[in-house]
Amino acid sequence: MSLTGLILYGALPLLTLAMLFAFIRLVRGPSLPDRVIALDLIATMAIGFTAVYAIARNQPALLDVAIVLALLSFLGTVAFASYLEKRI
Amino acid sequence: MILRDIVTIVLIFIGTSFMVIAGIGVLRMPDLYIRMSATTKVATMGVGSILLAIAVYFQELGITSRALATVAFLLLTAPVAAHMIARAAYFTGVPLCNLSIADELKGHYDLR
Amino acid sequence: MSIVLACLSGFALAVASPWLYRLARGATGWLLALFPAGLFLYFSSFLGTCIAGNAVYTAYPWIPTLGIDLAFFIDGLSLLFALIITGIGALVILYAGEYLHGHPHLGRFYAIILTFMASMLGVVMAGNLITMFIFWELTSISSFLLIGFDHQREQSRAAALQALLVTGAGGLAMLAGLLLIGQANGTFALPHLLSQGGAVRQHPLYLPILLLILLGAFTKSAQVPFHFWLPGAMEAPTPVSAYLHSATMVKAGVYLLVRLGPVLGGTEAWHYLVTTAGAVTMVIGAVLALWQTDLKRILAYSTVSTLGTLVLLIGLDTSLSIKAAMVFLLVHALYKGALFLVAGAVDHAAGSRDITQLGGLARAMPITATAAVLAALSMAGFPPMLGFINKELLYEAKLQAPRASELITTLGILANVALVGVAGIVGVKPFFSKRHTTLQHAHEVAPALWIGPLVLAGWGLFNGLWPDVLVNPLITAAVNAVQPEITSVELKLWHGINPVFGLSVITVIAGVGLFLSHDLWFRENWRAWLLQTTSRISPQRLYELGLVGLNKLARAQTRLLQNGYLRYYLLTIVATTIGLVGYTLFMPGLPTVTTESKLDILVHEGVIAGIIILATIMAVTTRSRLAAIAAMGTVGYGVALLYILFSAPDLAMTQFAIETLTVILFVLVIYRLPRFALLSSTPARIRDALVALLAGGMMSLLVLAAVAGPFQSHLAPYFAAHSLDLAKGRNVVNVILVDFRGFDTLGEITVLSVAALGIFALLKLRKEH
Amino acid sequence: MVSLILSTAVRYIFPLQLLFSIFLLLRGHNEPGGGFVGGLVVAAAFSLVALANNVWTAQRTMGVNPRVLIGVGLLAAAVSGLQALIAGQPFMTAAWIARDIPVLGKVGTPLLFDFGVYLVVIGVTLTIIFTLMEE
Repeated sequence: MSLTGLILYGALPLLTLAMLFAFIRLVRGPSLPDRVIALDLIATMAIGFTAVYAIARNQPALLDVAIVLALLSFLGTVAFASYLEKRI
Repeated sequence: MILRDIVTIVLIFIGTSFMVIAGIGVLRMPDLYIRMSATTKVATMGVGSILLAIAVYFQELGITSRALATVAFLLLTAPVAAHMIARAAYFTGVPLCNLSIADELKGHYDLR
Repeated sequence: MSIVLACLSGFALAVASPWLYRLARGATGWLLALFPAGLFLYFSSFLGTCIAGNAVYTAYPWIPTLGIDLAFFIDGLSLLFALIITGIGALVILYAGEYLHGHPHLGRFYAIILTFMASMLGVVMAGNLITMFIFWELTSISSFLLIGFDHQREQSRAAALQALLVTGAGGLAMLAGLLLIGQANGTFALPHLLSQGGAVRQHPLYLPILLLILLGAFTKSAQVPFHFWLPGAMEAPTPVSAYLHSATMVKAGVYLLVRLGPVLGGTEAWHYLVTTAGAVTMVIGAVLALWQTDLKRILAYSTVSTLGTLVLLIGLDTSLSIKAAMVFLLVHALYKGALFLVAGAVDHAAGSRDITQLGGLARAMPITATAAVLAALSMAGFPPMLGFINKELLYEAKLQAPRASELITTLGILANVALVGVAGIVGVKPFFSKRHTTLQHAHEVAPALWIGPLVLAGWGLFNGLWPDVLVNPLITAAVNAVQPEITSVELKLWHGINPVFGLSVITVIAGVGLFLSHDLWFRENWRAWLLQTTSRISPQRLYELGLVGLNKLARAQTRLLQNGYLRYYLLTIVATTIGLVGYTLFMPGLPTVTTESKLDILVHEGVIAGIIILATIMAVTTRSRLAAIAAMGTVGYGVALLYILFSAPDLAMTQFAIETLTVILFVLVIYRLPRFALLSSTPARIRDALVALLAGGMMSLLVLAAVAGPFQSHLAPYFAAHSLDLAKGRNVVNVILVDFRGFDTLGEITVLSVAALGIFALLKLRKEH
Repeated sequence: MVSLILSTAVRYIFPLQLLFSIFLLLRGHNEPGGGFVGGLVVAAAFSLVALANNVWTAQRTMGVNPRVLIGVGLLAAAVSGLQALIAGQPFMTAAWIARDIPVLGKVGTPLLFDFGVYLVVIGVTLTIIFTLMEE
């Protein structure tokens, strides 16, 4: 089984499955912070997904996307948090 | 499958399994605060190991340094984000689950 | 070169005239009148060449690509018109100087009237259809300005607008016709058109062309359905009515018909349309003229009737009828111009234009009275006057009309009887009937006011007695220009006793009888009844209803489309997009969406797509705005992942960055929005859902169609190949953005900047309120 | 309720983000990146500072009013195009410096144009975010 095959049919489906779980939490999440966490988790998983896909397709350029995502994803969480605090 | 590929695939699978555990954790945990502990720590570990896989697989200075920079960066931002959300949740009165024994923070903050 | 100067110098003088007026004050009228007089002499120098039958054509390229050049073409026909325009122009300007003496805007009046004269000259001398059209529209505009000269009065503003709308609409139709003619013949140049006129007649679009041109001519020359603007135009000061609305501007339609006769004429359609329109206008104009009380309105309606006769003669299309039309053109210009100026003098001196009050002014205004009588005689067609010769010619032409000559002759007699009556009412009654109202202060008017009428009426007498001195050559030149076979025209005062003379005598007797019995049949109640019944179905009423309808339509349409609700704007935009995209998509010829393209997507791609769809549904159905934001965040991340799957790092990066900033923006905005409430009713929500689904469906079909079709773009390889050597960059996406298509990006960032400034202004503005 | 942890963390993350955005901008020609993404990253960085403390500190750290950046950016982009006109070529033709600059590699007007885009994007995003936050 080649490396890419393993990844494409092994790792990636699992990753997207995990993403689905996070999304279910986002849908069900009773309070807003739950949804925010789910979104943050999806973002982290997206970083993972990009990195794995970079290996699968042997394209180091995709790594930069992962960096940008890492830089910015936590900004959303902070924005939600500051909004929540200001509203009370 | 040379050694490099084997190590990469092992690291990737470790990372992916962490991710799935994080997913399950966020779904099954009873209340917000426990869920957060699951997601933040575990997910960061997962991404960390995947990025290590990249460093191992591409073996070029430029790429490895960027991969390690991302890991460092994630290690820096994830806890801060988790902290902020927990703070906001606690202040907005997100309840602890009924199983929790005690709320050590009660009384320390002048909740409006 | 001199022709262009002659024609366009009018505009220059028009611009200078307000300052000239400030300098020369009272004498400006006399000074400015010299200019048209000079032009009159200049144009009569062309008489020699035109009689010999050849024409002068000079052209300067103006818009060569469209085949439009500033061309001037003088032949007998345009010469006749040019002489009328400049001759009467001089007298009218002189007259206006005195008539409007002391008026605050007299300088502006001179400017507009000179602009009109120059543009009228332009119409009759234009050698290119489009140049003629431009001058044609200029005359409409100057007529609008002149009718509405006394703009304090509401009626004059309404009349000016009415005139502009009717003639303007006709002009628009005519433009379409002219363009089609130019397209059919391949050129707009007049001499070329006249020489091979046949091409348009065989052209499949001949009928629409004819209708469009006729529409333009009939609105300008006030033929029946469109005649109502002419009596309305009497709101203008009298010199304007004398000049524009009797002698020159309303004849532009007649000129157009005669000029394009060789191009469009000779067919059945031309004959029937033009003749019937002319005959109907002739009769209605004459009948209505009898029943008016205001001096100028009587003259206006009689002008409508005369225009009808002219159009009728052109419709008959025999060389005799064209000759009769040319003579009538000249005669009418002379006596109608004189009568209008007399009406102005009477109004100026006696203070009223109502014929029921006017009477016995001859003693007080002897010279004006003589001019009035002479003009009236010419109008009625009494022997020594040119009008008599003209009436004879009219009857001769009508008798020999190719078809339905009896009907046309009887209608002609009827109209002429009415005109003789009108001549009496206008020319004779105010001066010689016993005075039964208190108009003592009537006094003879200043010389400038009676020179005009006297010269014009005198000219009618002189030409009547010795026609071959001036009239014959001019009319020969005019007729030759239009009729191919050169026929020398000899007008004689006396043709001996023949049926035509008999008809003429009958008409005169009946007319005089009509005039003398004026007080018998001219009952106020009859008049009121007639005007009341005709006004209900008159075109004037249709015009007013049309305007009201238009306003209502505009209001309804605005209420519908601009109702201030953002969602309706969105709805309209989306609906139109679906309509257009749908239409093109299902048009035949497009690669149909092949359903059997095998689905070779991998598991992870499927899951991501699933997550995107679920997140969208959640975003739409959730009741909490923040949940919606989170859901949209997921959609954004999903799409970015798709970009990664198709290995487009640049796009993915931008998408992630945009996603995060959008979340921030939403959070900032949400903070200020009111509590979440379900505002729209369920049917509205269903409708919106439907439109959304349709839009989504359409877009996906579009993508499938695009993918299904054979994709052979030669752009991608070009950019990929040249990205390195030309633009020295390996990242093709950025190279395109910055270098190859840099200009588009420049546009985009400008749009971004303007958007940002707009938002800044809106937010800042809101704070002040 | 400014969280001490966040503002200290931001004090470390902020320079990293700026550095990375410059990195993205300069190598945009050869690898993924470019003016647009770089600008967005800087805008995110400054809005993070604004979220962590308050809008006025963010504006002070930025030093220049974002609307000025829009103007300067557009000017830079236009100038990079106009220089071709001055040199007699059609508008927007690129002009390159002959020698390769060690770090950046080829440098030329497209880079200036990219820098213009970079500034405009920063200006646009921050104008909107700062105006919203100022209320």
